[in-house]
Amino acid sequence: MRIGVFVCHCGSNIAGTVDCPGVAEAAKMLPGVVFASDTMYACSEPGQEGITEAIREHDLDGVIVASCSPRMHEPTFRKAVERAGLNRYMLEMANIREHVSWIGKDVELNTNKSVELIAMAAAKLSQNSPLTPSRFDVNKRVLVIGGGVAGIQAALDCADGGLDVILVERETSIGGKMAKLDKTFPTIDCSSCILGPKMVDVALHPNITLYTACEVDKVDGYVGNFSVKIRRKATYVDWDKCTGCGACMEKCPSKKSLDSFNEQVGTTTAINIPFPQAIPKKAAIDAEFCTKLTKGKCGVCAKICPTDAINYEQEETFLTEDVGAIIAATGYDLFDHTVYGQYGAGRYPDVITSMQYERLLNASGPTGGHIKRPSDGKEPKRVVFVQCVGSRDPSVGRPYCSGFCCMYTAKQAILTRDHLPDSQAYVFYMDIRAPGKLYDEFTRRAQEQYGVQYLRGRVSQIYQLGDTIVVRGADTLAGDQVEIEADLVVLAVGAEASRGAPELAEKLRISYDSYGFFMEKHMKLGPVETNTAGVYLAGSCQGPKDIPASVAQGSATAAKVLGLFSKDQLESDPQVASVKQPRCIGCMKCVRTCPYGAINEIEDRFKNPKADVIATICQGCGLCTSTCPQGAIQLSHFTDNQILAEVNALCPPFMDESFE
Amino acid sequence: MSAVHGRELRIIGFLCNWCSYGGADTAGVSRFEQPTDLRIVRVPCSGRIDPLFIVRSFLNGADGVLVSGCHPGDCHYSEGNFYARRRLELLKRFLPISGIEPDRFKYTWVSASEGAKWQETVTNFTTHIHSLGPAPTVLNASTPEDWAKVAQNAANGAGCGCGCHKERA
Amino acid sequence: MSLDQLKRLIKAVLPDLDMVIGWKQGHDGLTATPLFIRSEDDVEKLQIGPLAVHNLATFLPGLKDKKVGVVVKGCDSRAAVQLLQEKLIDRANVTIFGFGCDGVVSHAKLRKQFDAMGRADSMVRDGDTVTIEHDDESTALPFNEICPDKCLTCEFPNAVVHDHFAGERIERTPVASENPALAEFEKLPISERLDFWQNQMGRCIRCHACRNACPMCVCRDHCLATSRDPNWIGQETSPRENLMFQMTHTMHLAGRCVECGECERACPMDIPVFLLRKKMADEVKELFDYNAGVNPDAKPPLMTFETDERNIKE
Amino acid sequence: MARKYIAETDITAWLKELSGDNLIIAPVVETGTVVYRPYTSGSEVELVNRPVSSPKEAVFPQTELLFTYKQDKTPEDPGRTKVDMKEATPDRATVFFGPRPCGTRGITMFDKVYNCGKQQDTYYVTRRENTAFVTIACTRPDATCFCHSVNSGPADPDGSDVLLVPVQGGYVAEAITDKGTELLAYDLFSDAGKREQEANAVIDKAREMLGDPHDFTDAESSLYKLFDDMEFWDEQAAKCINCGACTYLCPTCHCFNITDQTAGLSGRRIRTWDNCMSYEFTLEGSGHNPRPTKAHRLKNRLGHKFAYYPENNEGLVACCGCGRCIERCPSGVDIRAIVLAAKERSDVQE
Repeated sequence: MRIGVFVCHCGSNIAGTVDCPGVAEAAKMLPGVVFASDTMYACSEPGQEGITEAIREHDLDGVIVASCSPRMHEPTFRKAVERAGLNRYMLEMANIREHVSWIGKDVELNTNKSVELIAMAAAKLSQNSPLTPSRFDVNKRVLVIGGGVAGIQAALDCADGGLDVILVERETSIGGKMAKLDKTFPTIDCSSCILGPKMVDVALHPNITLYTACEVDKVDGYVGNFSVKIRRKATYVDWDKCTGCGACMEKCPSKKSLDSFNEQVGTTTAINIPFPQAIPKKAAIDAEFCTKLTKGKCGVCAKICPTDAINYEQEETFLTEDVGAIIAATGYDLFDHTVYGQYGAGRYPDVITSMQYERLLNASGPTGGHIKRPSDGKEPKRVVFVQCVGSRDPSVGRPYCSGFCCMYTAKQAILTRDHLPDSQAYVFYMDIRAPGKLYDEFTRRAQEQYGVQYLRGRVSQIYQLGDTIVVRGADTLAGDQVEIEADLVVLAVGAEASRGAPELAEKLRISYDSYGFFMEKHMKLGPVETNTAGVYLAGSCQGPKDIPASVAQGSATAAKVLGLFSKDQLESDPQVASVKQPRCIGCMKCVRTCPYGAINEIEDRFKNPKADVIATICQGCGLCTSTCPQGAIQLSHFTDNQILAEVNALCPPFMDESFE
Repeated sequence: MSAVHGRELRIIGFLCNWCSYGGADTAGVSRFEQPTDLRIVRVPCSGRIDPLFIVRSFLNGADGVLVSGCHPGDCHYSEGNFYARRRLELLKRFLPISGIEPDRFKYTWVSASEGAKWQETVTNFTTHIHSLGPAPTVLNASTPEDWAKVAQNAANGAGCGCGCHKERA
Repeated sequence: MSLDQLKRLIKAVLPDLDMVIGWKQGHDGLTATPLFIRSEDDVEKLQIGPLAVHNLATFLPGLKDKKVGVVVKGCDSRAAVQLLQEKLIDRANVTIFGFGCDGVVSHAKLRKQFDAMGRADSMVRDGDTVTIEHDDESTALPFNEICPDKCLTCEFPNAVVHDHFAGERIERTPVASENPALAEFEKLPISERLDFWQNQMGRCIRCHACRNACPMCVCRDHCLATSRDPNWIGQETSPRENLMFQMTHTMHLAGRCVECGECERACPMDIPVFLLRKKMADEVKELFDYNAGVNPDAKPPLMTFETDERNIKE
Repeated sequence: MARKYIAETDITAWLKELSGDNLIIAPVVETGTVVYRPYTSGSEVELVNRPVSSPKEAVFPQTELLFTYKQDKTPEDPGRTKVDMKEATPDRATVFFGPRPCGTRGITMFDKVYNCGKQQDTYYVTRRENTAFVTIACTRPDATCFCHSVNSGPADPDGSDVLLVPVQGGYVAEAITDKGTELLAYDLFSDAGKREQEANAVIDKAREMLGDPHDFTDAESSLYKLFDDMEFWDEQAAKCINCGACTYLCPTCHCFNITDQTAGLSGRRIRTWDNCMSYEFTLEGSGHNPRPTKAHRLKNRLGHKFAYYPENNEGLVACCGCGRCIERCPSGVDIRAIVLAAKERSDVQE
């Protein structure tokens, strides 16, 4: 092998504590090395020129660049050697900056270490072989999971970009949490007025196929070629016939059904359309409460329905959609405050969640937008808001800040004073977190313009006293205990991962954190990508977010997908595992450990079981290689022999002094 | 490749690319000074590390081996380090029987952001290896003299403590 | 008497099988050898007892596509279970004949206790003593001193899996709580252990009998030890490379070793290689609370993980 | 030539004398097992129990260093591909002490392969010339012994330079070769006198213990007849686990493998024992293997010893009857039984 070594000074970054010319000189004596030189900036234009020239002049078939971390410039130098006609995998790097010059000042030791790192690289390089990526076609359809504002935005942007979009929502209508909100901060404009039109656009968009009351059941395949099995739940209403007239709702006798859209503030009918602006506007039966389905009698809705859409026999069905990319926008759920015994554990009717309060404030809510407290329907005079319920509290496993509670609490306090001018609003808070555009101004308006009373401290106890609720807490600024007799207490419950998030993550083969929020590829530089190619994240499924952030991410994922689909074919990274069939004994241990299901059991022509890697699914982790007892499955570019070569370069298997 | 005589010992590191190798980079970028002994082998994932790489290193004369990967749960490949953790822990418990001091082997979890932790890890480990000194070499006998050495050891009865193989009286 | 019943059981199913693997008299009074029963007459040669040392499950993976019956001791049966668990043999093709085993002999130990090896005419066991007839005289030895350590700690005298069971199940409590050889060995300071292995490995001739006798060594013709790509182990026989092989074998047995001790029994150079396997098995037990070859449906500990490992503290 | 006598108590002294200008390899007990090791003063030689390993390692070590090499390059001309080589010459005068006649006789089979007219293997020949064998006659054959079935016996001098016969209190020593005569040229030796009869009696007793020999005549033709009878070989090989214990313990097995090992700029070429029972032995580059199963390989081992080798060497069977392969086989494969079975089978076929 003819190896060329290029030792980078990186200005004084390396040369400051490493004798670069000395390293180059010593490198010449390494096995396989036929050329070595040192250069001021290997990554600079002249630096790269030097490399490409040397490759041609000395007809090198392998290159070692001793410079910064490969995590920094490997792509750069791979392109460089490729320009000179070498395969990009015939490049190795020796990290003599981050791992040498920057962590020690002893020139002798650093220089020696640099030479050894180059020796390792040379040893590995001598085992390298050219690798070429394979290409495969992309199915330019995208699946969006979750019909909240983030999913809606992603779906619309993709669709406007000309892509076929499949939007899956597990509820009967899209809209998500935002559809439940009354107003939005910091502008106090009507939530449904700004979301509504987008929901309609989704319904009308020719490129969008909308599946509500559906869930993702199984995901197979890989970037560019996913195959998604979708489960359509039984709604007992034939939606092709249902016109959404609502006649069934008027006549349905079981009116005590759970009204989850209204957060159980009041009840609804067993057959219902969750809210007037629902998209699609279709009725569905809640099997738990329908007397026909539970007891077999009634059937009023079937009689009343003008289009015979009711079908009590309906069962769940499955359908499959093939897509090339997936956007997860499954949002969040609300923290269950009943774990707080000191807050009444949900026993007191007039201690409600912030989302329930939204429904009370909402003109299309159960109270028609009049604030009436649940217990006796009286208008509350004193409303106490308690923040950080299930946020920033390690004791309930929620050490993180939900981010938006400060803002919506301020909003709700303002709205309270709007609706009931003679009322008083109190807010117990830890810190006010308002780092958005016009956010801090907004919270200040609540205090200064609307006279909302902010008390800095945690609430220690809430209990019923006659028909009032006593809120006891600390005012750490005043430095004393306060007790407020309230008519209504609103708990600013924090956000937590959407129910079923971990299960979905496993279907998508993406990772999730200890709270169940999906993990992005890189906290800073890959916030909407995941470690699984072709799967993207939008909105609160990745962590609590407010509306603008969720919308922005919706658009960001759309941009990512459009970028991905801008090519007709994708290149698969050739650093994947492959099976040496003659060595494989078919024990399938690799199949069992592969995190990606990238290995299949096949039969060779003698009908012997053999493992077989699907290159496009393999992510190149090498778990299989270290699992295979006979070394039959090898991860390209990190084979046993390549790693052993590095080990042997550092610890030679034998010393032969006979020539010394 | 001989370490600079007397001043360094032979310490090999196997680091996963996504977390620990990045952590080592971060330590460098932050100019966190460390002992120079360590030589890092970069692998995609701690799950790629066959415990036998570590055994091979020791038998080839390494004085210490340091393995580091993503924190369990943060694996770039979602599961690799969970398998690695089991393999490495088992190896650590097993090494003593082979006569390799378990302290010469350490595995740990360092994320790409934990430059300081990396510095601390490397410093402590290297210092500890130096306190243990060079590892005993395993004979790679090829000459009669080597075999004479083996015979001598055996004759001196170094070793056989194991009851069922005590020599016939 | 279980041998007769065993013969009857085998005769009964033999017509449906390609062969049944058992033991028969070996080349002298102290050895038995595997017997491949293909006919009624072969059945008569069948023999069990303290000389039936071989773990016949070792042959099963090689006969995957045949209908095979196999006679197993308790420890052997664990190998069958492990092979089933790893789907290396097909349950439908294997018929397992179990019997209660009261321990076997260790030829390595015999060689050290008994001078007339190779000249013995017969051996009879009577409770705790074995009596060997040789050179027109007879020598009596205490069984516990000439049986392998695995028998002293045996918790599975009866086959853990079987289609047919001959004779009474044997109820016995282990003579020793921990493997005496291992316990003895671990008294050595670590510094001396390497010397120990260098000496032992100095004797190794790399014949790979330990590997080929091992029922869990299913790579057979494709073992790492003799491959060059990947090239893990040097060709030269030296204490170092020989030890590298032993370490490789042991690592590959982690969570799979059924502690049958065939590796050590097979070793022509009497190297106590089982020490390594046993230690590994013990660590696996302690770490993952797992016994290989007991439950065919269990998940081998290195083929799975827990996000929070109970016994691993970091 | 007249036989001599040496007292048991003088053996150590003799070894001391010999170790003056020789490397001495002698049997020692290593953690309970008898093996050959370089003799160093103070090590206790074991002359009663036969070593497990065979004496072939004297002339055919399991690992033989052939030569070392080093790439000779300079910073001025890093591309230069000049290589310096240094051949290893195993020319150390050696006395190989204490094998049994069967083992020593096994060595003579090597001569016909590595030291015959057309074929001279330097390393083997050098070692052979520099090695003297002091053999001890066999006094207590085991059930696995069958030297008498392969035209040999407990006191066969073939291959030995000195033959010792254990008698009361010492050994009757006979120089078989001139080399042997020199080895006895020490005044530790006296005339054997009437101990000769005692020695003869010892040998006769041993021969008697061996009982009747097996009849291996026509084994050669039988094995050729059965060459394609895989059913027979599958049956015979059924219990074989295909390890290499038999071949590596065998005093006559002489196959090897060659490996280059490189470390940095220097490297070495070594020759190591190979074994025909292993799959790789005949594995071809294409992946094709003419001996795919253990049956094929067992057939080859038997065939080589009792048919192919004899065919090339005036009927000399390449088996010395030491029985190591039987005694130490993990599965109790018995080469004698297979040869006899082969004869029986081929007779039936006629």
